[in-house]
Amino acid sequence: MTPAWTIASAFAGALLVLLLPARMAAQSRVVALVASIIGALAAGAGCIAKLASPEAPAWSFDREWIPSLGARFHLAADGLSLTLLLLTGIVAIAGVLFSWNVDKRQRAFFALFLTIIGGVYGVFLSRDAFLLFVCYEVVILPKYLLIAIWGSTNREYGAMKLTMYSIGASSLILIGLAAAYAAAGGTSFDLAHLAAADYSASFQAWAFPVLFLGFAVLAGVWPFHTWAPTGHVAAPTAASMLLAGVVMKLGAFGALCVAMPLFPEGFAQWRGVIAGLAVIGILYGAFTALSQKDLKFVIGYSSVSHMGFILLGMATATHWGLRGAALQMISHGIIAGLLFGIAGRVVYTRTHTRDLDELKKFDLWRSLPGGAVGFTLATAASMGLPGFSGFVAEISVAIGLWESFPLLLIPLVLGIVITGAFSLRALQKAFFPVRSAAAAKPPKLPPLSWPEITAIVLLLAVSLAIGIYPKPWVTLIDDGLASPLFQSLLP
Amino acid sequence: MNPLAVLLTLSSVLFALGLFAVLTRRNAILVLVGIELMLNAANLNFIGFWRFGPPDPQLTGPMFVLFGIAIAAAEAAVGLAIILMVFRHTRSTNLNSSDSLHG
Amino acid sequence: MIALLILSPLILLAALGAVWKARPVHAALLLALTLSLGGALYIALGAGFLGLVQFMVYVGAVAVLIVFSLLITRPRDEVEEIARRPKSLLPGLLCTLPLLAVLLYAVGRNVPETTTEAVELPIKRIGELLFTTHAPAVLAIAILLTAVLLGAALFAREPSKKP
Amino acid sequence: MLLTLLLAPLTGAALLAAWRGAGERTAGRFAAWWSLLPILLVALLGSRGTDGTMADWTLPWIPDAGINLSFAVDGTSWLFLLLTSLVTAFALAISVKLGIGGRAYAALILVMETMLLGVFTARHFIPFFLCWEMTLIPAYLLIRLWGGPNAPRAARRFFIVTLGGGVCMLLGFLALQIGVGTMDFGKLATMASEDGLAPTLATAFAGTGLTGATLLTIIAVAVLLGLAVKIPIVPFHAWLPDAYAEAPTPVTMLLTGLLSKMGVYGLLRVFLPIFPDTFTVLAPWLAALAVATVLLGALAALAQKDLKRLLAYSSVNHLGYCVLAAAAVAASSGDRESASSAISGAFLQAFNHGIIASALFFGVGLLEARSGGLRGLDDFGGLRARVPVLCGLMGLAIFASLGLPGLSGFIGEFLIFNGTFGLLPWAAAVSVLGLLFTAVFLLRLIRKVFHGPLGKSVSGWSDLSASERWLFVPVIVMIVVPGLWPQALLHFLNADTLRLLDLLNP
Amino acid sequence: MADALQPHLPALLWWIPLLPLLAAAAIAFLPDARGRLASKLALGALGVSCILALLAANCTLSPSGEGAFRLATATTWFTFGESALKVGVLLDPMSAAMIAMVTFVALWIFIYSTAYMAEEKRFGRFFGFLSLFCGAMLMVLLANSLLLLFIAWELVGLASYLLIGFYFEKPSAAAAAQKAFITTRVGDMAFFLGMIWLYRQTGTLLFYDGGNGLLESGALASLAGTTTIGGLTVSAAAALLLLVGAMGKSGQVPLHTWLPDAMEGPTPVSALIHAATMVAAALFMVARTHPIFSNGGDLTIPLTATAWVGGITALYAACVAVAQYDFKRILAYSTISQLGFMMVALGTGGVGAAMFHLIAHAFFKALLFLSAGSVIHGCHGEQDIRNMGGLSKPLRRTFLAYAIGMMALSGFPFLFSGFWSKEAILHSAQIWPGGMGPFALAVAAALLTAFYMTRQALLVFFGKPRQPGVEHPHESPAVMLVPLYVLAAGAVLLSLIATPFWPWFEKWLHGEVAHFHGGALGEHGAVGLLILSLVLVSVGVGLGWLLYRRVSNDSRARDPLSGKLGPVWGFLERAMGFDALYQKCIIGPLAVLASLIDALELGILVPIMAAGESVLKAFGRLTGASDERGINAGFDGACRGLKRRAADASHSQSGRIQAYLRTIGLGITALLLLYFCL
Repeated sequence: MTPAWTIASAFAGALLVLLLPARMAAQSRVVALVASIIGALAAGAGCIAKLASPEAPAWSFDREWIPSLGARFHLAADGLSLTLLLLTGIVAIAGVLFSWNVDKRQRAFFALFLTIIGGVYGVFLSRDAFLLFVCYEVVILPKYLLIAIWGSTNREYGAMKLTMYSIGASSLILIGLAAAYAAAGGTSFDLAHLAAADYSASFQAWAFPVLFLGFAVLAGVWPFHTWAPTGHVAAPTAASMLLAGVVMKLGAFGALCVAMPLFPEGFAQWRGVIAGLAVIGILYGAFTALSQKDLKFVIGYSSVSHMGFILLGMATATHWGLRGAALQMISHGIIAGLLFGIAGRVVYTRTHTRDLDELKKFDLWRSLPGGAVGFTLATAASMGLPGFSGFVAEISVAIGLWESFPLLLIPLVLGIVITGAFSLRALQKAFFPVRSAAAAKPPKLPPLSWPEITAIVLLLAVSLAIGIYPKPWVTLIDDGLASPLFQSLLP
Repeated sequence: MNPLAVLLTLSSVLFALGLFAVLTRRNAILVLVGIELMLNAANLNFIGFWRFGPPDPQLTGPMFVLFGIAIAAAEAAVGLAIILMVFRHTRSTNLNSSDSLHG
Repeated sequence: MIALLILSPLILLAALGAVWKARPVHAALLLALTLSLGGALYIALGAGFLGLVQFMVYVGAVAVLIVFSLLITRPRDEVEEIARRPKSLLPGLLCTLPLLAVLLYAVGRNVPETTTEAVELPIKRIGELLFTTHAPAVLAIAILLTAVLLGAALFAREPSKKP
Repeated sequence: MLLTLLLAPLTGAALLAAWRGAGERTAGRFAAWWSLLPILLVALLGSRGTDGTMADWTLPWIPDAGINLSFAVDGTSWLFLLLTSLVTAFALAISVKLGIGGRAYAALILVMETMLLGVFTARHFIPFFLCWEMTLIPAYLLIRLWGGPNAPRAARRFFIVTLGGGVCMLLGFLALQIGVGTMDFGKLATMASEDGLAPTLATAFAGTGLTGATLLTIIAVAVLLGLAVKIPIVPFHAWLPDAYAEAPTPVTMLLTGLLSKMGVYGLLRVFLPIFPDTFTVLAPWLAALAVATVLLGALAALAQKDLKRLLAYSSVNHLGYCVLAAAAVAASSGDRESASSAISGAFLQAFNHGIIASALFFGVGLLEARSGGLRGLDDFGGLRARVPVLCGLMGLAIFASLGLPGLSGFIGEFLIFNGTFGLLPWAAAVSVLGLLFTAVFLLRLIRKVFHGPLGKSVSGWSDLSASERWLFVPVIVMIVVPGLWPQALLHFLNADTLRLLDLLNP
Repeated sequence: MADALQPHLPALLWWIPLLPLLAAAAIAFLPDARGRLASKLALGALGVSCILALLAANCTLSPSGEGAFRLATATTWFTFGESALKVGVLLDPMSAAMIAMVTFVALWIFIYSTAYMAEEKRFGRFFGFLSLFCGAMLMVLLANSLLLLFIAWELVGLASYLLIGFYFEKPSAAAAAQKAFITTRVGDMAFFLGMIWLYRQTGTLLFYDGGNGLLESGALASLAGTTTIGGLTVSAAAALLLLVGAMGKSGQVPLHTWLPDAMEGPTPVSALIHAATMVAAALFMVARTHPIFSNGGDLTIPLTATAWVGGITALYAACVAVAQYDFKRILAYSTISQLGFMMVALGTGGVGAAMFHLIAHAFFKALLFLSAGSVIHGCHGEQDIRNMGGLSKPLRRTFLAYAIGMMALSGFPFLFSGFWSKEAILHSAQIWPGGMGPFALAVAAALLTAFYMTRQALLVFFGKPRQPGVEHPHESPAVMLVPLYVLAAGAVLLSLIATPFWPWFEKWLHGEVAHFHGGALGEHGAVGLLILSLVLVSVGVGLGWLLYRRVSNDSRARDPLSGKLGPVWGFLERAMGFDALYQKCIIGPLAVLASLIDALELGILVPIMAAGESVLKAFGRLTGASDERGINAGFDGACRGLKRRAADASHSQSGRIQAYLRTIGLGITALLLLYFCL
């Protein structure tokens, strides 16, 4: 079961869903579930194999594709991509489970869903800039449709905004890649080849920011982050889970594995700026989350803040930092997925509001204890309490920061504290209202359904697993970071 | 004077008239009428060139006319059906009333 | 030759009417007239078979179809005042006249030599050709017509009550 | 064995979470009985002799950085394990008595117990911090959900402030991870005692251009901040009175009996051996703060009208002595006897205060339960005539708390002062005032609540029920026995104390 | 017999204090209903330990050639780090005499109480507390370790707290108890510090430990060796701290204010406190640690301080006692004054005299209190001597006992112990090289003592009843009277063993054999002193007799002295306004300080936190707004502009087929033209 199964399963699933006859539309979710499970299994198998035999050569698949361009269909899976694949698979499963009772155009919904997943898998696997870009673009349109058709609060706006940003970003990426391609001799898009080529410092000085920004926008770097909250809010649950959980990671992944390796010197020049932006993003997102009315907005801004950690980790250009960034990608993928899942599906479908003051009335703590417990744990995880995945990532980043920008630790403390603050605020207002504010008799709400429980437990379990026993994950990530791509970055 | 020339002139005028109808008529059906005229003009030419042109064992012209007529019939049928559909929606066969392609 | 000279003006007049008449029904009827005259012209030119076909298909089928659909889709004001709409008349002419001019100029510029001995259209030969050389085309047409038949029926049938 | 101990309460919590049908009381009872299991396990551990580690367990975390989840029990830890298991069981039992809680409540308390056990046994910063922070969520929820009218604010502030402190501590240790390459308490302590951490730090952070000592001071202060908030040391105690007053009484018992002890434990077991030199530099300041804590706590308590707030401040005052002792030890240059006296005293004080304070809060809880939520200093009066047993038992706790010889409170304070006097005589002399004021406000409590004519609200009260008396029995034992036979506790401490001293001045 | 006991002595000594303590513990678990049983328990325990005490004392009698008898044990109590803390019991003549006295006197007080407290609801509790009191006191006496002594000392404090506050329903009683505990605790803290100081200096708290003890040469040397703040030697500084502790417990000025208030307790308790236990403990402590006081000569600072404090206290209390009306209160002040005497003795090196006076005083003061109790009991709780009078006839038996006590206290010559003890004290004060100050004070005090006791006697027992309430007092039952006579006997007989002619007691303390020699009077002006005290007594009594001979019959009559003394009288009546002073200078400011700090907490720290929170919130709103109005607005604006342009462009798309066709047509023609023109 090679990692290729991930992509294959996703697209095959999408096709299958489309071919389902109308009367079997309900079954499309099953198909989607099976497909994503296969994907996750494939990724998991890859991880396990890698852990079992670290020395074994990484799986790779390399075929002639567009000879005239020198673009090859080149997939390869090192530890890093494997973990990210696994993350994607898990989030995908959870996403399907959380959208178990989508009633509107199920077939189309799941087809698009699986398409996105497939595209993401592609990005994480592809070792060819062109292929990577193509997969990257594959993700954008389905995203638009998902939000525009199944979305909730002013969805057209959100969807359009998201797409605008994405396309703008993609254009930057395109420019950057093209520049690199040309400068590297215009013979091959292979990432290793591009990274190996030596570009003039002046060239890198402008090419890097272009390419990096292109990716970073999708990673929600301040001040290009505003698409994230609006998009998250507008998107249907599964979509926002994908957005926050995986798609934003595409940006981070691209920045980490494409932009930085390609232009190490440019990176060296700009990392100060990046670090600054990242810290601003952390504080800014946290502060803004502190003042939001809509539960999903809170989560949206929290993910802006958390993505800041990823960028910060990258900017440190230390082994700890990069490791932290990668860990944070995974951790935030899980946690954000969980938060959105609960806020968007578990809570919203029952209360039909996400307004923190409205939610008070429902006294969810008593009317929906399962959801409250889940969300509490998720909050704990997201504020980086030890024992959850977030903590591992944050301390790794912090250690990296000690090595490179010790002074930035001061705002970081503030950031973490405020994260605690807004998480608590949301938690209190939404789930644990003051007795007086709460309805005398909490309204009856349907209890958690099994798919929901499964999804919550799954995600929590993963987060806890990473937090309590990060060894395997770290090993995998280090395997990825050991690849020649990054050698030029680390001192 | 040359009969072929007469024939061609006739067909040209017919074609022009048809086109005129297509461009000016508001009633979709009458637009169809125009189209029929234009087709006829084309057929007339075929016949003409077969009759006055060099002898042709393969009878290409008449064959064309034959198929042309068949197609025309089909086209008319489909066209009218579509028009009926539209009419059912907009209670009118006025082309201007159906401009949903407006940007 | 004589027949040609006689029929041509008639056809033109009828066509002009069909294009110009304000009342759709009249226009349709005049179209039928034009077509039947055309058929007559074919016969005169010695393509009797085609003439018959023309007569049957057009006058028998198409024209009738048009008239029927006109009767079905009878708008509130049947009368279309073309004169009332120079707005569309002008561009119409603008498009048509140059085209006509170009066509006539082309006709006038070079007319090929013509054989004047009368020829008769050999129906037998047509049959042969249809089922030998053009067999695929015939089949295609047949399919097409069937499709059209079904399609037209599908389109034109009253929509079922369920939305 | 240790793993079993750590997981035992957690298992209980899991069972509670899974047990959908459990009614409030059933769940409470179940938890209370379950909480006897940890006590049993701790007792078993205690039977393993006191020198060296009694049990340990390790799980590689990020191995290549030498980060492991390593836990181990030695005598001192054992003492705190005992405290934890006892107070938790006590609190749970009492929650049943007072009719507080339900499944979630009991489960949260059990989770907290696991985390506390973890803190007291952690041998590496990561597991230490892991458990340290994970106590926050349960504590927060317990205050927030079952607390009084102002609970939300109190809980929020408690959470944010302690979280902030925790983060500072974390960053400090991360710096050590970079600079020295380990966060293992043992390793760090050995390094510190051998040739100090400063040189290594200086080389590691050559970029900053700061001297090793400065760096070490910065780090130490950061770590100290985290501890100071938890203990709490003036002026980081601002969150405390509200939190203690608003929390439901059993939770207050946990807060004062256990959570604050985390701070003391960290100060003596973690901070002291790792930053000896820096601590020596800071000692005068810390001593000053400790004296301030002692006096301010006592004086503020003198002004309180609300029993719970009063006791909260008295907790501040009592833990001040522990800090004082720590400062004294830091200031000790080789005076082994004073130092050992101070250390033993601090640990004893922590332990005894844990027991006594929870007993006191339990008493207040019973008063609340009987008077329907009254707990003002002036709401009662003449209770001794109506509920003599309750008053007698509370009186016992009160006198133990004001350090009456023969009861547990005294030995700790004697040793602390004995140690401190040898090292920081003036601090000791001034803090003695604290002892005096303690007596003043505690006796005032007795006079206003127990003595005098019978208060209005008191009529028709019933004295302690049999079960309540039985609850008090272990408390009496834990108050009287250490007072008369301190060796019972010191026996577990001495070996570790000496080990610590060897680290401090080799 | 003594020899037979020797080997078991240590264990036996432990049991002396333990028995009452265990009795107390047992009684603590008895329900109130079983009060009788409780009293029996207490009595039994105390009786047994009394016997044991006498046996133990007996062992110390046989004067061995070398020094006084001394048995000191030491066992490790607990160890911290490497060092061990030892405690033990110590038996020497001093403690022997004390335990004998305490157990004996206390026993009779117990017996008395069984009747006096008979109708109390918490009868059993009362005896529990009494047992605790005695047990703790005995532990103080037998402790061979300053720490053990301190522990017992605090327990004594606790017991006194409980007993003084026995009628806790009375706010005054509750307040008195609290006052007693806290005032003494002030001293105790000093004691605590002193003890720790000694420990840090010498490394031991044992008194006698085979040469390594605190009171033995080595330790004393090191104490004297090191000097500390203000050039004091450590021993001096520590001794001063101990002195403060003793002042607190024994109600020396200025820490005396609690003692008069302690009258709130039941009378037997007052008797116990004033005679046997509480205050005696303080004196005993000083006597016990006297080597430290006198470490380095007879004129060490602590000794001088002791002497002066004692003198001042003696005079002060005597003066105040003159102007009191409450029966027990007068006695209380007399106690204070007598304690002053003892302090003088201790300060001036007359340990023997002090101990003797302590014991003697124990007897007659217990006697006085019990008879006072009997009187009050008889007068249905009346305590104001202005309302009494003429009680000598109805309460003859009580009066007899009282008279003996009164005479012993005021020092009637020759056959009363009080006379000889006071005599001895004055003697040691007189020969003290440190000056005549304490001596003068003591003399004045002695005179006043005789005076105010006479006053009391006259006002209470002579003249006519001044209140209907006391018209028909009833004599107390035998259970209460027997103790009186026993104690009276003691008060008288004790005088035998400490006369200058046969100073057996003195010698016993020092482990020497006492010989009778009549020439004792001849030595260094003993005669003069004898005469002086005779004069003092007679003058005092005479004055009293003159002033109070004929007390008018109405209760509202002003005291004859009050007129003569004018404002001074009021001053004295208010006990020289110490309470008011403390209220104004200590308690008030403390309360203010406390509320100030509380205000600080609520007014500064909490607001700081609140402010922090609101700042965070404000920031949040700011960034949120900047997102809305800044970034988003910019983006949306750009999009809107784009859209508008596009809308303009899209007007050409009329959606009319024919329009499209027309354009196509034009297009075609254009192309054709192009084609043909080219």
